[in-house]
Amino acid sequence: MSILVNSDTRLLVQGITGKEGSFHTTQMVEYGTNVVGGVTPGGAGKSVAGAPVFNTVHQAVEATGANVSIIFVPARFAPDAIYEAVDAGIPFVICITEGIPILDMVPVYDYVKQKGARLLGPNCPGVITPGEAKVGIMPGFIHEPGSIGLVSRSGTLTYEVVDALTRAGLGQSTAVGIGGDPVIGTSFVDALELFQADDKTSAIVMIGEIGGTDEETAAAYIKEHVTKPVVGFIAGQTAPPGKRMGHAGAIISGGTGTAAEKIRTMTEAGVSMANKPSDVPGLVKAAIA
Amino acid sequence: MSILVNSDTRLLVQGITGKEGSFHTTQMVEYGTNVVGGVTPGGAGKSVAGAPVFNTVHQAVEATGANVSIIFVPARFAPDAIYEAVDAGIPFVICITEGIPILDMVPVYDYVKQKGARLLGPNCPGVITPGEAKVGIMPGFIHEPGSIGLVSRSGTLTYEVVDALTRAGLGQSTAVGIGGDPVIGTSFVDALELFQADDKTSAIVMIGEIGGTDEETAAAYIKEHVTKPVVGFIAGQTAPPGKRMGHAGAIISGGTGTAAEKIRTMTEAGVSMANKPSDVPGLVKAAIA
Amino acid sequence: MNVHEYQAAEILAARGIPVNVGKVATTPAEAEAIAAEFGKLVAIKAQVHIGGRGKAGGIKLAKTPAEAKEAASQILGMDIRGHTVNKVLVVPGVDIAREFYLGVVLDRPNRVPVLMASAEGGVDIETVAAESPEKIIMARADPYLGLRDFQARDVGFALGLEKELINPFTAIASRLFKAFVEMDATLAEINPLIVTGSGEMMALDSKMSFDDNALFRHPGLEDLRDLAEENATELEARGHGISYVKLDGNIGCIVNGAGLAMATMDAVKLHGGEPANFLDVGGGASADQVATAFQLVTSDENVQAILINIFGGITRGDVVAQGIREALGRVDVKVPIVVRLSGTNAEQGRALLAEAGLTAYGTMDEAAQQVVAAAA
Amino acid sequence: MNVHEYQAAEILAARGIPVNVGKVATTPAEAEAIAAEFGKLVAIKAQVHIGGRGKAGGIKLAKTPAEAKEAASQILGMDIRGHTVNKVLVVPGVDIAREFYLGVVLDRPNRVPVLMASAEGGVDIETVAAESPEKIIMARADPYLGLRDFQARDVGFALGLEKELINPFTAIASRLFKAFVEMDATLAEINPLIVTGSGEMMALDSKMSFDDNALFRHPGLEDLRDLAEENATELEARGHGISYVKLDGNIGCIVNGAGLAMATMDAVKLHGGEPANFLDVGGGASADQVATAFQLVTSDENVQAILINIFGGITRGDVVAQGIREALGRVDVKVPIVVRLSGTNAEQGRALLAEAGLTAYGTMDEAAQQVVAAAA
Repeated sequence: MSILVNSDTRLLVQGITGKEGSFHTTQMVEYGTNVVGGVTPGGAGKSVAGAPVFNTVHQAVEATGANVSIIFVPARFAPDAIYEAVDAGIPFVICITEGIPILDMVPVYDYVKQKGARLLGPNCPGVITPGEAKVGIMPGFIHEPGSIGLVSRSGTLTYEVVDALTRAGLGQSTAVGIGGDPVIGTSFVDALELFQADDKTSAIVMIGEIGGTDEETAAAYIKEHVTKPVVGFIAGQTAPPGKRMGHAGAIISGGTGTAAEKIRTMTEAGVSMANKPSDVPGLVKAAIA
Repeated sequence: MSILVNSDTRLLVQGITGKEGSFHTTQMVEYGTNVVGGVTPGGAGKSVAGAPVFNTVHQAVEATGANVSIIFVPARFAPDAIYEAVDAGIPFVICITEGIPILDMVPVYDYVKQKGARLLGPNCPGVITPGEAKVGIMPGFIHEPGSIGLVSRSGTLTYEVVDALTRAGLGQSTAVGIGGDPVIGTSFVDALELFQADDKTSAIVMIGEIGGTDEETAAAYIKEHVTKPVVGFIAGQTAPPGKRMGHAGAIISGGTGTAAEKIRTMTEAGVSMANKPSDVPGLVKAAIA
Repeated sequence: MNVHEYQAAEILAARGIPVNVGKVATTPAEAEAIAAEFGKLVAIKAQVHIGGRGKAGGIKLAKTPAEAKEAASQILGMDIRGHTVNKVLVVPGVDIAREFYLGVVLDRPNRVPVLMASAEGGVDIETVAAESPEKIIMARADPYLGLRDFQARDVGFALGLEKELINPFTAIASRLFKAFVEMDATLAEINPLIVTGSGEMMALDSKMSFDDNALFRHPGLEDLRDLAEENATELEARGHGISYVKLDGNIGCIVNGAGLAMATMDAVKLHGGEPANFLDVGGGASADQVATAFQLVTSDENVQAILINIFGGITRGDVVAQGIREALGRVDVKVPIVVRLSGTNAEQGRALLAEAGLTAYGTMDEAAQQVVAAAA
Repeated sequence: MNVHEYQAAEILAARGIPVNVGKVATTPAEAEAIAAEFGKLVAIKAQVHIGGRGKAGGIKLAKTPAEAKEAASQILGMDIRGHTVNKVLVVPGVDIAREFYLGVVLDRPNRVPVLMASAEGGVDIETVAAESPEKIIMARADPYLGLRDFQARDVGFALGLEKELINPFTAIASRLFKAFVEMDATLAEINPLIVTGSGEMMALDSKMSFDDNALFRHPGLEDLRDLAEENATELEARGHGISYVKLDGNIGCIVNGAGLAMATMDAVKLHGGEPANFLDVGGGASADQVATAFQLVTSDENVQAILINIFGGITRGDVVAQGIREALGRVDVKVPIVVRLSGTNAEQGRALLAEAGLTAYGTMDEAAQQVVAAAA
């Protein structure tokens, strides 16, 4: 099984001829992802890493039967690219782009939901199902197929944890980076729900950070709905209030969003909380033992 | 049965203390309509024709259990009033107000639909189920309970036809005025669908006019879905192109929306078309004979 | 409300759409001077609120200032389907490589604005729509988000535009759409939108109409109204809350309600007469409104008889009759008047009118027959 | 991006919100002159980008110009939680009958902006939220339509406002919301919103913050940036695409990725050290970026040792190591450097660093322990 992407994924790359888009298309193709095409307005006729380029998402979907799209276009054009993907009937859209204005994402979030589609990101590393499909910018080689589901708001911190898991012999079913912005499509709860329902996933690792209350919402969801073991880690215990820690959403404001509060709530929900990333594999092993 | 309103209707009047609102509230109460309350911001504590006034629709709905709302507020505030009614959970909203800018109604139309509610109007006379509830500005006394369903884009022209029906001994199940604007909530098709499903309605009278293609859409619907006899009339055979005939929507533009075309299409769909309003009762009698 | 081509062009130019900028002339001499200023081939275009001016001879090319003067003298004062030409727009000639149609209108069945485009530009889009609808490309706006950039781009690709023209086209389409929405237009049209010989996109002819119900939030628009283009009677009627449209017949109509007013015109025609106007006095039909209606209708010299058709609803028939009597006391009406009064208190009303020497009928058919006879 | 109270007040006033208009002084003499001009009781308010200035003595009342001068001289130059007061706002005293809180923020769980109001005005809204959440009234915006008028009105009634105050309140709330949306704010707050003794509503204190990602479409906003209020190093870092936040410890951190950077700070703390900063060099970790990072981190005099933590992903570890070597060739770093390099080509990278005399560790824990020891 796994979640979100797998060997049936037929991937479209929006912004495929751009610097980021073409580089990561090559990386994804090399990993074995089935990249069926890409879109760059005016780019029809070209190809990138063997994938044909189309002028519009609509044309690309018609020609390739793409069922997942990944977006590498600049922040100013990314909301339009999401609308374009959803309107062309793509059911799952991954937006890697960083720096989209928060209020641009407010209607996008609702629109995607109304149309029954799913959005991952923006400002996220993407999603990988090891051995099947890498749809994102994460280094593929650190992953191993396995049964640990991983969901995280962060990029490199996720790689850190994945690397630790792999070294400890714990492969991953799927690893999902939900992104560090205040308004994101797929939430912790959404990913938890998918992992809970996924036959291949035996335990879940959830990596949060300061800012917002999505970890608290996830904790409540875990308490109610998740029967699989969950191991957690929260970054930013030393972060001061009122300061944005890199990610637009990583800010303690008005006393909410502190790491301490998130750790407390998750612990209460039965999540094994790691003090540092390197503790995660041990806690996972203990949980599935 | 009847459609849209009946003796179970618990009516709320938005803009109840205004000139139009208070006058027609009295008229509706006198007809026997169950007016359970009204709304005028800052008007709480007053009453109109025995109906208590509230500050907000939300408060009014909570206190009265209103299930239909009729709007008499000025054009600039009417879209907001529709949103307020729908957000307060009113499933059926009737907007009498004339002169709302067309593009204001575009999001309103979609919003009402998304929320699963129904809108009648704007710029319409309302709806009456004779002997049960008059929710609008039509003269109640010309109507008689009966089995003829009537749907129309017009006001006085509808009264003309209703009067003729009543004089001919043909009472009405419900008479619906859908309004003369280009963007309206309930369409001919919506009303036809309700009448077709209504046990009490034995025949349907449909009164259209120049402008738009809603009559053509209705004709296609009738051909496919309506088994009850339909008698039709189209006003504006002598109207010149490019000129608005009173109603914002009554304009022949770009060669579409002519009376001749509508009459042709409806005739082809099996509708008995009247040459003049006074012919309607005879055609109805022939149709149900 | 309609505006002239040159006004629509100014609105679109101010929003960043490249237009072929011209100057307005009201005399042949002005046209000559403008042509001299441009120093090249010019087009002289009649500015009237009616289509089909090209076929009517309202557009002429002029190679020299002298030709421009001559062309302007032919066009100025010309009558185009009832509209007198008082202004011409003089524009520099452009090298046209290709022509397109681009417009925004309300898609009434879907209740959203729609962008329409066609590679068949410069011709009557309604003809294209009727004869080869597949040549029209449409992009429906979202009710909240409007026309999104990718939609405009999709239309550009569907038109077969080259890569280089996609961005200019998308910008023009987006701006045209924004102009439509932000100005509460009912029509915003560029026909033709051209590609010049040097590969630039440009609006060669622009047209806009606006929603009368929304004029209150666009105070500047009223200033663009060309009173010479509007029927003075229709304008005056609007000021009194009366809908009036002049027609060509000789039977004046005064009716309460727009739908009934149309049906009344139709009934006049059905009985062999020709309606002189559409007139909806509105709900109340008070003495003031009826008096104003009499003034409006009798200002049309063609009117030979007047039909008043009132269906008393909330307004009582006796009150309306009283209003008619009062109005007749104020306005001197010299043509026969036929009244049809029905609905609430109609009998009392008819009695009141009989006292005043007016025959009032109970049905529209009777009244229509009578008024046709009276006008004959 | 934050602005001062007086700037937020100007923005809101320009949008039709009634504010208590004051003037800014940078010297006690200016404050005295402004007080004399107002000719009545004034309030002298420290203008700093930090809350809690009231408790810190940053707001004083003055009955006379002389008192105003004295108050200003006490406040100007004052340190409020690390922020030096360079400006005061002098506002005329107002007769306060009632105080409210009114604010717009993003409701993150629901992904829409929300209007928040409370009859507990003038106090810390976070305290109200924590202690008596039922006293906060919220109206969530529609994702497309924003805050509709009836919602603002509903909030007004829920606050218990009298009929006469509903329209003024609705106008203020709607305008505050529009300011939030149209200016891409992350916070727009009036606290307190007051009713004066004569029954007028007025914003007595205004606060706004803006989305850095949206500054590109609000070119005027950058001009409002008070460089004196911003950490110069943080500003410089932003110019280089680096996220940097100064902290109080002595261990400088250079990390790729925001989440890993936070985890690194936490690891330093966990091993008994104190991080001197948050720093995310971004994806590439090129020599240029690393050199800039060294400059930024070493500009902090407290820094006793530097921890570089790089997880090589798409970026190869050997390339990063090369970058670090090059950067060290350009920047003279006088404190010990501990490197942790993991991921792609990490071993080659560590070898390259060893050649340059740098010990590189394979795990974050080891590196954190070493850097804490090095800084001790």
